[in-house]
Amino acid sequence: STAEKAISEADCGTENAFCIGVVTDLGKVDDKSFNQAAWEGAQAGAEATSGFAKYVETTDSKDYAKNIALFGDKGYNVIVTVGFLMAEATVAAAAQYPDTKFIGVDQFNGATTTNVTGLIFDEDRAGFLAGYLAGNLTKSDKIGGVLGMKEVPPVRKFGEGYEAGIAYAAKELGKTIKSSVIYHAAGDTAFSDPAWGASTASQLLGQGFDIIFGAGGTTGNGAITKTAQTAGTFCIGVDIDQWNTVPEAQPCLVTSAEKKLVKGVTDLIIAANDGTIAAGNFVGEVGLADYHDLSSSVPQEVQDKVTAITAQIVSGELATGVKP
Amino acid sequence: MSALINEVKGKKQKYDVGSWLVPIISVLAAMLVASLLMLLQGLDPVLAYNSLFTAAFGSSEGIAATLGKATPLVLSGLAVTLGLRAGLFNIGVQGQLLSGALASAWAGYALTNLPPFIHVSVALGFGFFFGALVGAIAGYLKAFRGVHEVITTIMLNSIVMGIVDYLASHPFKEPDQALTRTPQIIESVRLPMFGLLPSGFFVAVFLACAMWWILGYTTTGFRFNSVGRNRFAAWYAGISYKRTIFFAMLFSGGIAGLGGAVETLGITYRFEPAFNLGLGFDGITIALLGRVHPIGIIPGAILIGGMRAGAANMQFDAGVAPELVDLLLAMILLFVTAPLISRFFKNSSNRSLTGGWGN
Amino acid sequence: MSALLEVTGVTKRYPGVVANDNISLTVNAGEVVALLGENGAGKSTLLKAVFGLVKPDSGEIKIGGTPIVFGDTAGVIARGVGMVHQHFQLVPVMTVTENIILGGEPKRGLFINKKAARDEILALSKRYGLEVDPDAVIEDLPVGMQQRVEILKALRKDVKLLILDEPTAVLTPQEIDELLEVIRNLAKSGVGIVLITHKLHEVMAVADRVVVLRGGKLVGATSPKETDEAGLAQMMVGRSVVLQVNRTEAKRGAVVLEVKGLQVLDDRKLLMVKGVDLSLHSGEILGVAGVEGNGQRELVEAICGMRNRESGEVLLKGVPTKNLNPHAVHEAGISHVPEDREKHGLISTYSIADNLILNQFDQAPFAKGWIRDLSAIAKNAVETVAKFDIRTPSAFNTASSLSGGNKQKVVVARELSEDLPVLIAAQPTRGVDVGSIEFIHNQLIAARDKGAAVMLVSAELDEILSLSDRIAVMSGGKIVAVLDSKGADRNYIGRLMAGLKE
Amino acid sequence: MNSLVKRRGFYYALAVAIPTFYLYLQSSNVTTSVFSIAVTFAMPLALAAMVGIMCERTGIVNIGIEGTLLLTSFVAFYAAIATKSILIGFCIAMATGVAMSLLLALMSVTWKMDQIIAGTILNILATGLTSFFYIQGNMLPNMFKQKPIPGLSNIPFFGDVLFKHGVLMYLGFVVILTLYFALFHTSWGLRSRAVGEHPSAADTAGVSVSKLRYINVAVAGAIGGLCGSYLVLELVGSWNRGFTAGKGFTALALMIFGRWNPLGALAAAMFFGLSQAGANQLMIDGTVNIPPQFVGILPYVMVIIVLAISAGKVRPPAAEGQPYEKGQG
Ligand SMILES: Nc1ncnc2c1ncn2[C@@H]1O[C@H](COP(=O)(O)OP(=O)(O)OP(=O)(O)O)[C@@H](O)[C@H]1O
Ligand SMILES: Nc1ncnc2c1ncn2[C@@H]1O[C@H](COP(=O)(O)OP(=O)(O)OP(=O)(O)O)[C@@H](O)[C@H]1O
Ligand SMILES: [Mg+2]
Ligand SMILES: [Mg+2]
Repeated sequence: STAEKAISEADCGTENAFCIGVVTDLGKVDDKSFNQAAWEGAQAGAEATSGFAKYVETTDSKDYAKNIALFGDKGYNVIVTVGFLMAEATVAAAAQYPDTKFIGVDQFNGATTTNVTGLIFDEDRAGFLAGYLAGNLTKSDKIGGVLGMKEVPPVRKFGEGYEAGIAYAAKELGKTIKSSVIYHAAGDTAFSDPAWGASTASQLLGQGFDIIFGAGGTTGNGAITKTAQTAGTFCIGVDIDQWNTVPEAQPCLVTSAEKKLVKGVTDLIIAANDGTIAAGNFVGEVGLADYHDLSSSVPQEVQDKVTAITAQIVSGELATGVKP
Repeated sequence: MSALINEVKGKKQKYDVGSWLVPIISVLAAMLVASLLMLLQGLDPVLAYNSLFTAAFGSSEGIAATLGKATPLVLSGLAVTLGLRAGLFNIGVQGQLLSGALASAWAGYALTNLPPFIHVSVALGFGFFFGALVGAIAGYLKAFRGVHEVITTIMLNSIVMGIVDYLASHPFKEPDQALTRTPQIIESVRLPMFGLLPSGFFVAVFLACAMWWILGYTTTGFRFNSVGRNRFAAWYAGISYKRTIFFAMLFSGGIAGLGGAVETLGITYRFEPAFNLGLGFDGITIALLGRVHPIGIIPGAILIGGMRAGAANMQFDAGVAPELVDLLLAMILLFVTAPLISRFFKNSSNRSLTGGWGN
Repeated sequence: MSALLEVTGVTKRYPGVVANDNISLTVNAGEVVALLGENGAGKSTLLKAVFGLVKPDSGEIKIGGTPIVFGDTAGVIARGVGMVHQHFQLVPVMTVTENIILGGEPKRGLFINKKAARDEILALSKRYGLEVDPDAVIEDLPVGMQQRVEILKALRKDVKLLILDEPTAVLTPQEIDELLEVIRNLAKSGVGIVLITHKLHEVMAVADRVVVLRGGKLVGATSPKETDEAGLAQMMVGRSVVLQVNRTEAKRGAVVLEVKGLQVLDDRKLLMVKGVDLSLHSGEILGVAGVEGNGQRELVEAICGMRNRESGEVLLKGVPTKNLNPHAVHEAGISHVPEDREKHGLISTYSIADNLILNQFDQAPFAKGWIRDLSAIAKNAVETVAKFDIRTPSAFNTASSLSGGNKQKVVVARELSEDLPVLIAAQPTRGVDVGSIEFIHNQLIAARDKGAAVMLVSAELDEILSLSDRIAVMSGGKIVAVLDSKGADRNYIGRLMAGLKE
Repeated sequence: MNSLVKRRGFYYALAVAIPTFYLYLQSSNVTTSVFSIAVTFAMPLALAAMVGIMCERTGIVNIGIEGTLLLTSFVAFYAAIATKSILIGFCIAMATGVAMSLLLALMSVTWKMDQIIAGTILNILATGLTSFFYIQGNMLPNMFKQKPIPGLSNIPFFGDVLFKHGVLMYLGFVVILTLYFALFHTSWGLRSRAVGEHPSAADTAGVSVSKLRYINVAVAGAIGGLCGSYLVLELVGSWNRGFTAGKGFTALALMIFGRWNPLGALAAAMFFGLSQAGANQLMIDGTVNIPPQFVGILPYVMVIIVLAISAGKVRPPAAEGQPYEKGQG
């Protein structure tokens, strides 16, 4: 792993060192998704605090505690654990390492422990905005989504928010828009089956759907990559701004339904360094990513409407109607 | 005469040096090749191996973790082995294990009024039963409908995955919890640790010994072996091919299901789909590494368990990606089975361990 | 002009055996050379080397004056060598045509010219008077027919040298006569022929020269003019062999096994046994003679519980045997030496010891309840191996390490060890050498003398004639005659077998 | 025609064609779309099954198909990026497939190893190598684009379903049809099948068993390379760890389901593809509200039911899995 050279690894656990450890979920730090974002956030945090950052990748979900302990035993100051599956292991570890601050990405922290901060996001809001944009952009009035497994809460919230946003736009525009969200059936490949994502996107495109939202690891990436090959379509990425992480999708990638993970992690690390980090939950920002090169394809009035709605959604003024 | 008999019987237990040395040399050779890969990436192999093996075997916690990992591997290896002995290639261990894991988790949280000992037995029994059920479907279709077990077990893996996901995310889901998982099993049904050793490991080793004894010394074992080697002659000798196939698949599934149960009751304490991935396919590797011998599986499982347990430490200390373990595994299997090393030892047979799809 | 085939100083070692030890041999155009020797003497090895299938350790093999290259079977075939192998080299799921053209397919463009191939087979079959159906699938054919296909395969390219490794083992007397005729004609037209057979009268009938191998060494050469069958046998074995079976008069007892109106279907669901009535007495050997494929196999399998009965019944000591599985039939008191020893008789990766108790593995003394008694199994093995003269370094070697003759001894030993009232032996000496045949024959007679009712099914008419007390001739799925063996006429039975009345 | 009526496949085809035609009359657009997507679901599975058929017809069991697909798709991706040419990427992927196959042949033909182990080694090796050397953040220079075949693509229904794909898909069809004809109508096919059924029969007829096995396994590897390339260079356009998601194992089942016959396996794969596309369609239309898991397991359940009813006693090539020892038998 790359290390920030401001201080050396050997200093971790000593007075003047500030060390950050990242424990990934089953994925890898280069997964173009939240593991990667968390690691980027940790690196940025290390930079800002002149600290040192390091990661360990989990290969078996039974190893969460062990992997966290690798950092805890070395006296790391902050440990970032990634993914909702690690929530319990994080809380348990927090009790064991009271001097370490834990940041649980995507983990709702219901515990009273004082050294855990859950970094959570309202995915439904991001999904809502994506749906709203899509509703305003569609020409065929058919909008689709190719998602991972519905049983995974963020995926469901993205999907339902997306549909709510489409419905909202449709009502506003006074027309009917068909929206179809397809979830990967099940199984161990739900988030790693790009071929399924691509074919399923094709199926939607073939039936006149002109905007595809891909949300579900590389399965979703397969869908937006496929969409990029059909002229006159848009696709929407997920989690982080996928403009750079899935460059293949650039021809259609109008935006991404973003959870500002990198920023959230960075901010929390800085707060931990300052001693201002609060236990409990920290709701990270959500929103739509930049339009990048497709900005010109989004009419100014639509951009304005999206900006307006974003303000309402983020402030909570407009509810998505999706149950948590 | 009796001296002759004793000599012959003794011969069975005597192993030639090759059978010990070949695996050891294979592991070393594989590590050597992997070192080159690490050097290529500018990493330090000595540090990596040191950290890998210290983590896996260097402390009592490490050994406990290793054995914990080895436990389901032994059981899934045994499941594959039993199938292969009867001429069946059970690729469905993954599905059987999952269904056993879910069933035992359910028994572990939903049945709350049982005395602890009975509760543990019932939960293990549920695991066995539901694994066996999945195995038995494949066994029935093979024995009585002639449908190839490789097809059915592959299909059943996906089917079980779907059903288990559904159950864990709807009827059996932990209330007020967004995740796809069951509630935790109650305290009293958890498998205890003997010091640092997980009791599940003893279950696995006991089962391995039991299978070794049954296959080698009982008429039931003789039936399984006979059907696996020549089912026509077995039938001629009065062994029901269909029944044997059916029961072999059933027990194979049951053992796999038990693997899931032991994992649930001893390690994870609940069912969560992502917890058990990959164990089924590792079972195939381990069965082959152990030369389709119930006892041979144990060292193989410990080795793989250890490497998996130490992989994160290796990454932490030496920056080596944990995937290196897969590469090591592939090369060990290659060196053990290819006549690259074994040809230097007499007696090391190159016998076929599996019958392809043929039986 | 050099000889057609020149083998000089060929040596081939296998682990622990010298299969061929410095063997030299020539075969000239137009002559028939018979190669004799016991099982394992090295005959097949030598000729496989000639065909490019086995690589000799030293020595040279020349065909038409030029040395052959090991592994280049295609080249050897191209030089006009045809070989009929000891074990069928036919692909069971393919047709006769496909099997014959394999390796030299007529083509039209990229594809096989199936019509040309078919026509070629028909022409070939006509030319040698060996009738076959070009479209039949091999596995549906009786073995005699399969052997015909093998022979046609070898004759397809205009052969100069024809190698025949035990071609007559599965043929009827008539078919053998036809084949011997083909051999004579080929020799007349200048083809050189090497013939391996265990049947000495065939050697006497066609060979110009005889070469004998023993233990891998060439131990002698002679010609039918200079010696007789007994002389040949002695050269092979190195001692004198009793070719004629010694048997006393049968002490025929009560009827033990009765077959009534039995009808049986074959694998293709055709009626193969068309109503057979038979009775078998204790203390006699009933020989069932017949051309293979006339229902004998199905008859035996139906009696022994290996095949469903369409109608009719089988009574053992007056009790119907209804439970149709081989083991139950065995329990009821019928022991059976199955025709296909590799498929049904043995588990070849098991030890000889386990094979010797295969059908009693769960009974005392070999199992105590659920647990197998390995000592009892070992004791039985050591004793039986000694008693039945099974040639092996250890009773705990795998059965696959045995020669065919010794494998057969294992099966026979197992079936005879229980002294059951009925013994059904199907083709018990097929492909077995003279020494082992002698032994197995004596065992059958010993069983009879102990009071067993023995049914011997064999395609070998001489075997039937020399062992049986009564002879049932089977043809077209029916027993066409039951004769007393005393004074039975070989030719008459041959005609009955061929389906000719009188 | 007469022989057609006797063929079982003819009735299967009818059983699909009649309801399809009915559906087509109901909603031509959706029916066409479902079928053309079914083809994209089916092709990788069918090609992967061809890899199996090529090997097993000559008697080599190959359970390393998954590994072959994984590694070849990986190589196709990075080679195309490195050389900036998808064509070169495709060629290198085929070469990689051949190389993997040669390893399989070395292990199973020359070293006479247990073939299931040999295949397992390929699988683990590919998993390890690809995830160890994976580097993210690369992008293909371009992809094999959809190229409707002039004329043919205008045929109603069939034009959309079969003739509006990319070149690798067309190549896939060519490979499958060629393999079918080659296997049953050429001398190569006759010899290959003979080697798979009874190697010593082939050997004694002058056919070199090892050579043919090496050749066929190598060609199978090339087909694996085509399949991997199709997945990455035509269908998806990006690569990630675990990219092939178990297709190589499903293909094994389809190969057996299709009775080791290229057209049979293609039909089996189509059946599978249709179930998946159909399952998607149910979700697109939102007409039914059954849990996605149950929709998802539908194809697998169907395969089992069909096989259980038709009681498919399948017979694999007889010599499969057994190393051949020259001069024995
Ligand atoms: N593939 C082999 N591997 C090892 N040893 C072999 C092999 N084939 C033959 N042998 C040895 O070579 C000797 C000669 O065998 P061969 O098959 O030539 O005998 P044969 O004379 O043809 O006997 P038969 O009458 O049984 O056909 C045998 O005794 C055996 O020990
Ligand atoms: N692979 C092998 N390894 C060692 N010995 C072998 C091998 N194959 C055959 N033999 C030996 O070769 C001898 C005869 O071999 P062969 O294959 O000709 O047997 P067979 O023809 O079935 O026997 P028979 O001619 O008696 O029916 C036997 O002694 C056997 O042990
Ligand atoms: Mg022989
Ligand atoms: Mg021979």
